[in-house]
Amino acid sequence: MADKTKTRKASSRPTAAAAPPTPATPPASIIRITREPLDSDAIRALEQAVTTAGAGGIVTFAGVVRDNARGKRVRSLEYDAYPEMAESEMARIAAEVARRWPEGALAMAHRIGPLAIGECSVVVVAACPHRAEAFEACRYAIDTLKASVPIWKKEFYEDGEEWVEG
Amino acid sequence: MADKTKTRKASSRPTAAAAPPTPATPPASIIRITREPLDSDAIRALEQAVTTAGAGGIVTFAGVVRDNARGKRVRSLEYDAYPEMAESEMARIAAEVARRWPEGALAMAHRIGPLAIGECSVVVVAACPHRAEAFEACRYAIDTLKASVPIWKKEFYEDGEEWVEG
Amino acid sequence: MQVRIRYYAALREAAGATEEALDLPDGATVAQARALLAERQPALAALLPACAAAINRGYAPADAPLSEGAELVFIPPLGGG
Amino acid sequence: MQVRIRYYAALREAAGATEEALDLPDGATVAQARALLAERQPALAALLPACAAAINRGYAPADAPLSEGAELVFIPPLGGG
Repeated sequence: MADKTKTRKASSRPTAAAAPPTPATPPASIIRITREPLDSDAIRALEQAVTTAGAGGIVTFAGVVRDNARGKRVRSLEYDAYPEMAESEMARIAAEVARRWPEGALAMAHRIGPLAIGECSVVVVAACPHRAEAFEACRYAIDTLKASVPIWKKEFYEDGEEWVEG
Repeated sequence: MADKTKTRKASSRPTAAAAPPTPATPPASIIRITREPLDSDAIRALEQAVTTAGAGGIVTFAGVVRDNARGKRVRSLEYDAYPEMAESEMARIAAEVARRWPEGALAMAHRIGPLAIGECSVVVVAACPHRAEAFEACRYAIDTLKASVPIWKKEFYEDGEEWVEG
Repeated sequence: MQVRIRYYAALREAAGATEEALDLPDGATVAQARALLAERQPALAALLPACAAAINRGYAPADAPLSEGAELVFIPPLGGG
Repeated sequence: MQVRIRYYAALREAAGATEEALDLPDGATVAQARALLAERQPALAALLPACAAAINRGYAPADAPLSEGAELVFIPPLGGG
């Protein structure tokens, strides 16, 4: 934006080349509670949706279903959500990210329903001009999501099942 | 691993189902200096290569060529590297990550040669059992890469070019 | 007055229902609703103390008053992520 | 003794070469090699003070001694990432 104020000479350059840098206005945040798989294509689509020409650092967190927890072998998971409130809490997180990192853009998606080992349960993407902000915004968003968004996890074991915290 | 010591009853369960959780041994680190694009497929391949069944958090940092820097409009970039030393410095980073986060796995790739705006110059993926470690390992690796790996960047502007730091 | 209670996760399984209507005295608080539910549904009594509460999709403290038609949800310990 | 100097980035462009052989007295240090190069190649003189140095692909301090056949690289300020 800095050279927007410079005097621009008449020139034969194409208009696009003489334009100032892309404005820093990021795209709107993306928030999603979904029963569809968060597979490679879905993650890539979220990343592309928040990436502008001014984004120099993109940090993606993917939470993946592990085959063990607290020493138990986990066979599969099920996530449940209070969807209307989950989305409003995620919107609150996105608003705080927009306030703290105004040049950043954020995407958050959480899958619900049954999940197999190795599948992705949650994705957070933060795209910012610089990497420090992208790391901080991504970390803030996933930490806050875990602390405040009404989503629950049931683990299925060899010999039982349990709703677990964390 | 905790239930490895439990007495195991004779059972008709298939062997695979009765096995203990996947060992935490992560795959070897991946280190790459390349002239090929670090596109979606390349990034996904790096992520998959470091993801084991025990990995619960995967953090990916992608550095993307911005259209502006220090108030100047950037048209394109060129990266140069001292490749043998760059790879040995990256191996040093990977060894330190393995020491500090022994259950983690790391992939680092840096592209060299000419790059266009919006293309990815560097990718770091850290896969760990828990998210805090994955964030920390990824951040450590990219910060240290920028501080110690002999790679250089030339920016091309409307009206000139310059090797720039950072 | 009547509020709508929706159940999720462990509470849904314990209640054997996804929602119910609960009659309460005018001006009853979250704490009063919680106590009444625990008394009427012993299956919930063990779970409710660990739960937070939300009124109309926002977290609410124990002393928050309910109003006619409010949506009240008890929130078991979270497991998202 | 002779060392092999390789040039990268701004140094490569200033030197107009990717590498050269440099004759030095036995036991010469990185600092001595740097001073000799700056004297012989004025185009490098302005760049070398900001450079780190590497011997055989590892960072080396200014007083590190060189040996016959060593690979010496001056490292301009980094730009990776």
